[in-house]
Amino acid sequence: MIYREKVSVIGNIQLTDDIFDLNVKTKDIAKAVIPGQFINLYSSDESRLLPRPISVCEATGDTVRLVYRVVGEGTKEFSTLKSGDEIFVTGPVGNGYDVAFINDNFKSAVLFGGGAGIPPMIELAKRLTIETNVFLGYRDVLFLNEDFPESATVHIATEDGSCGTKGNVMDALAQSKITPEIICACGPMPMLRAIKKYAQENNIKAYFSLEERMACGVGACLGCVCKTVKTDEHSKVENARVCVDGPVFDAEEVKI
Amino acid sequence: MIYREKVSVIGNIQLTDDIFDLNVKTKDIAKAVIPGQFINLYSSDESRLLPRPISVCEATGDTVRLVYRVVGEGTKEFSTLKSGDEIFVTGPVGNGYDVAFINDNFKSAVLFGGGAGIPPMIELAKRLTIETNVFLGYRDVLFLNEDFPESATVHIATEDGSCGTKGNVMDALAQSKITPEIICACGPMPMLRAIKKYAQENNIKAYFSLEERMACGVGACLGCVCKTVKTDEHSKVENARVCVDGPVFDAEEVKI
Amino acid sequence: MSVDMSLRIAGVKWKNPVTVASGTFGSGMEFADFVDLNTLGAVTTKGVASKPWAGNDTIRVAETASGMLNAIGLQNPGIDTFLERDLVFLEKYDTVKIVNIVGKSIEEYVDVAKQLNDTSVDMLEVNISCPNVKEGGIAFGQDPSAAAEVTKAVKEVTDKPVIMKLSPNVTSIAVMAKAVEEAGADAISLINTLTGMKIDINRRDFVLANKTGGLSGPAIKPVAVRMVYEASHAVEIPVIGMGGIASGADAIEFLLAGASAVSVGTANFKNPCVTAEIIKDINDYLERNGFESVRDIIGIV
Amino acid sequence: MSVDMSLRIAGVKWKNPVTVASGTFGSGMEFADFVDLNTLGAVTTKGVASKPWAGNDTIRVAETASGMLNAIGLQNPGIDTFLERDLVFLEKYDTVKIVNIVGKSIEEYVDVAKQLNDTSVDMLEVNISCPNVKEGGIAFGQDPSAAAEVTKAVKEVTDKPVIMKLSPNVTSIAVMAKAVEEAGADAISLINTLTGMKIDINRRDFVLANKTGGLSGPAIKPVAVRMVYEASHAVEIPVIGMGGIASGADAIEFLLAGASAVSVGTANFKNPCVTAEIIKDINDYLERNGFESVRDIIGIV
Ligand SMILES: Cc1cc2nc3c(=O)[nH]c(=O)nc-3n(C[C@H](O)[C@H](O)[C@H](O)COP(=O)(O)OP(=O)(O)OC[C@H]3O[C@@H](n4cnc5c(N)ncnc54)[C@H](O)[C@@H]3O)c2cc1C
Ligand SMILES: Cc1cc2nc3c(=O)[nH]c(=O)nc-3n(C[C@H](O)[C@H](O)[C@H](O)COP(=O)(O)OP(=O)(O)OC[C@H]3O[C@@H](n4cnc5c(N)ncnc54)[C@H](O)[C@@H]3O)c2cc1C
Ligand SMILES: Cc1cc2nc3c(=O)[nH]c(=O)nc-3n(C[C@H](O)[C@H](O)[C@H](O)COP(=O)(O)O)c2cc1C
Ligand SMILES: Cc1cc2nc3c(=O)[nH]c(=O)nc-3n(C[C@H](O)[C@H](O)[C@H](O)COP(=O)(O)O)c2cc1C
Ligand code: FES
Ligand code: FES
Repeated sequence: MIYREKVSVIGNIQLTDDIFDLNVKTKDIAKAVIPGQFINLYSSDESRLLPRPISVCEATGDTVRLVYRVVGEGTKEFSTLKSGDEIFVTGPVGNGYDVAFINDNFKSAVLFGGGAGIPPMIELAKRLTIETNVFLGYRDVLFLNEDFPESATVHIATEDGSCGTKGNVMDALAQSKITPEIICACGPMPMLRAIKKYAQENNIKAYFSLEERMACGVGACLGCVCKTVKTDEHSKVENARVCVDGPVFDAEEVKI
Repeated sequence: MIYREKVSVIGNIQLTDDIFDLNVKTKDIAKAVIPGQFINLYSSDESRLLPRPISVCEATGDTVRLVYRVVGEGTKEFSTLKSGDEIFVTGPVGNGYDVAFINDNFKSAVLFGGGAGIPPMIELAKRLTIETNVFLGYRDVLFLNEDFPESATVHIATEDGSCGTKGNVMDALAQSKITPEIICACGPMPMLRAIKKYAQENNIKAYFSLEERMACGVGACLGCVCKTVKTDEHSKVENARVCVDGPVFDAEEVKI
Repeated sequence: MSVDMSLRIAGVKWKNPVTVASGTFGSGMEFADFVDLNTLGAVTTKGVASKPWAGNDTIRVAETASGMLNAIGLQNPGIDTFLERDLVFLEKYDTVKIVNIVGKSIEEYVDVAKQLNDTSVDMLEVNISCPNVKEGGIAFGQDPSAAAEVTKAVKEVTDKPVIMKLSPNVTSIAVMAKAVEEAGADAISLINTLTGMKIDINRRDFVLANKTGGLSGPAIKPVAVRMVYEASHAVEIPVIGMGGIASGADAIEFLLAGASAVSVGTANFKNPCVTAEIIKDINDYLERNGFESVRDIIGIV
Repeated sequence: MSVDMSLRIAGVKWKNPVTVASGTFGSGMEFADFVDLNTLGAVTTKGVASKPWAGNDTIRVAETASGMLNAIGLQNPGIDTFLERDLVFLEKYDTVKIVNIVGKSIEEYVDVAKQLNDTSVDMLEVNISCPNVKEGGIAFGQDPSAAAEVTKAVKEVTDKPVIMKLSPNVTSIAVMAKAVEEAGADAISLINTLTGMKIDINRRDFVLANKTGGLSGPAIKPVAVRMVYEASHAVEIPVIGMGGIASGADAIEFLLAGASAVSVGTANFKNPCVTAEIIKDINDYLERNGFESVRDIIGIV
């Protein structure tokens, strides 16, 4: 079930130059969230019609936390939201991580988050009951790295080497000497490609979150597809919808 | 000179169900205002391109007071402005009332304001140094009637008779037994037509403010014309621009 | 609700004049969380072909000022899956079922139409106006004789009322409307999208993989209202109007202009509950203005 | 500013590629409070006819979603007043002077063109695409042979470069572009407005006295970019692109699509200072991306 709600802003604070941390009070959405799912945010400017998909960073009680980077007009508008403001959203949307499957079948998990792909890893880490190592990749300034549950060990990589491993998350993984049993990842395409290759080569199960331009955000328009390896059950062609068939996919099943 | 400024809101209070009272701090505009001129307000919603013309109600120091009725999306947006908010405006625009001419050539003036046409009469009344009678026409709820200078005598007409004369401003004029020497009027078309007829029949000089849909609001697009009796100097046809050739016209010169 | 919202389009009774624009509502399933499909006058499905179509590469959609571009390229699971899954789903609802059909050749349109003939489908909408496919689509929709040919071919093989969906990318919409009317169309629907383009100035490349896409949404409403007005004055058959409808007021504008019914498309993306709100607002408008039936306002400007 | 913003259109040197769209900027006078006209690549005037035209009744303008409709009907003071007053005003500025000309018949276009020949005017823009007048205007702009005829007639009587302004209300913009190129046009400009309509649901009447009007503004930008792309690929002569340009990024989109210069229209109404901002933003973009000349980005997508 996807709900449409007018939610009220509890807080919207700036974490870095361009990263904001928005908390909204929902009626039904927060309780229904599975890690990896996202929320569609609608602009209050009438010239902007399409929803902005933002991953759930945390869902606590009736509060949903969304952490987003300002990249264009829509996210710029969201960055001006103040406590008490109201905004339309739909959610939770999509196929999240199968937490029970992971907890039941593995002893440890490795999570990768790159840039604006870091937020969904928090709710996922909170729900994992197995040993969890989280690798976070940043350009330079850190955010959210202190918000992971104590149960998760956080490893950091920065491109400029200002903190943690100099390089990317794969460099940090190598440095940590950890061998993942299962991988969950969200971040930029080059990172996902590197992880997919690594996982294939080492025969490791990997799931990741994809991004694609969306129009409906609820599975109807076929705007947001990604190429699949086999014929997709719903579409009958080699295309799956990122919004509802994803955003979390088995790395083996999609072409990236 | 028409200025374009980003002005800041000093206050925006609700006077009646649908009438709001907006004060903005300007750089150059307030000082340049002639009564009868207007300001163009620009929406901050990107889907709304055209300026909303609002008459200057008062210009004091660097403050411009604008009193407006919420009739559509643009004025609805303005009604949500809060102190400290910023908004783009251009102004002052148009041909206002020739205050010096009126003060120098007449011993008394009669001002008519109907509904959303009442606001500009305040700044005009403030600048007149001759005897001034103001007739204000309302549907029911009064506003601005207590804001006229002490020098002006205010007469009220309400359609429902809840205050003052039951009827319109012409009924109030009749009841007052005042015979105008010169008339300045702003209000709905039926009111202006009645005043024009009365002024013609009684050979009284009359000026009034017209309204027309505008696109540029600065004299360039020819969207806002009204029909004139003679060939207009600028347009070379029987059309004058309400925005810059008006909004104040000699009643004899325009066809309404 | 003392107002009569019902009407007949080409002999088929609709409980109210509101349907959804093909391609923006799936086959209804994806919107069932937001709208009770029973409240809609009709559900119009995404375009269906004789075989599954993969559509275009991504990026397929882009936002524009008060509008959007799409170049889905008519991805669809094909008529077999449509019949087995989507139609079975729609049969649970008490609403008119309109199937939008597409083809790369006249034979393909005919093939789909034939396969729909002995089904519960109420009406066919023939899409000869999709700007996002290389073959078929708009090629038929920009030439009156090609449009007439498709119309005739489909009419020949179906007993269902046929709605021809016209493209706005033409010099004269009246000419197109008359061509399909003469060829036997039972109704027309318009407008499909205006062909547009968006360029990413940082990548210095087209935003859409397909280069061009179809422009829809409130941005195009004035063009759509004008074309509905012109088309409905050119033909006797009913016109289903669409293009940027996002509110009850917008829908009423189309009805006043001459549309017998309206479709809501892109607005579903901004607000998935919007169709229900539109139906209510039309009803309230009629009541407030003393009209007994929605039929009383069609084409009265 | 190490970037070279200058370019030549049909042999005329512009200091930068930005002009204003005819009818949205008067003859420049009304915008002189907001923009230093010397900074513009060119000023394009409101359409001028051989005699004063009164234009249409009001209401003449209406706002739409990210756009507007206008049906001014080409009100203008006629060529005599233009020469005596507006041209004299423009002569004070160091900018290219483009006069937009209109006529109800070919003879009238020719008459205006002749009277402009021995003046300081730099280029003529021939408006065969105004949707708001009964005679002339769009009638010439929707038919390739009529468009060619006007082009030839004007070319015959003038020594000035002739820009033909095309209508987007056609099935194929490439066909129109080729027709005027073959007839001798030195450049083309597009798009003029899309014909649209708005209805006031409370009055149950057309908003505009003229019923239909021309749609302009950001709403139409995707259609305009697509047509500029198609036209510039169909002809060799330069294309002046317009339709919804409201920012430097928008202008760059048109240049990348194939426009050699751009015109800013409706955006002047939302922000009368916008042209100066656009010129600055194009310059900054070129600098930031390492281009030496604005000519280097024309048509490179
Ligand atoms: C499933 C999913 C989850 C996401 N989660 C997050 C998150 O948690 N934090 C975060 O910072 N960002 C996230 N993103 C990216 C985010 O959606 C975009 O940054 C945002 O939509 C940009 O909107 P804008 O108006 O600021 O940018 P503009 O560029 O002005 O947007 C124009 C259009 O493009 C779309 N768009 C632009 N960039 C993207 C993108 N990367 N992905 C999808 N659509 C895009 C917009 O939605 C809009 O329709 C996620 C994207 C997806 C698909
Ligand atoms: C010279 C002048 C002075 C004015 N002074 C005042 C004033 O002091 N107080 C006040 O309450 N109102 C005044 N008005 C009317 C005011 O401009 C409109 O009520 C306002 O523009 C409506 O905008 P909207 O977005 O709320 O309405 P919408 O109907 O949503 O507006 C749609 C479009 O129509 C235009 N429009 C709508 N109504 C009018 C109108 N009556 N006149 C001109 N354009 C209109 C809008 O500007 C906009 O472009 C004045 C109008 C003019 C021409
Ligand atoms: C994402 C998307 C997909 C579409 N797919 C189809 C389609 O399959 N068949 C069709 O006839 N029209 C299709 N259309 C066009 C719409 O049905 C409609 O004609 C157009 O969008 C204008 O209406 P709107 O402005 O309300 O969206 C599609 C439109 C969009 C936005
Ligand atoms: C109010 C108004 C008046 C116009 N008058 C003319 C005109 O006289 N001649 C002409 O060729 N185009 C005229 N146009 C069309 C514009 O020049 C331009 O082609 C169109 O508006 C698209 O550009 P835009 O979206 O930037 O406004 C007019 C447009 C508007 C909005
Ligand atoms: S965004 Fe419409 S199907 Fe995914
Ligand atoms: S509004 Fe443009 S001339 Fe008056």
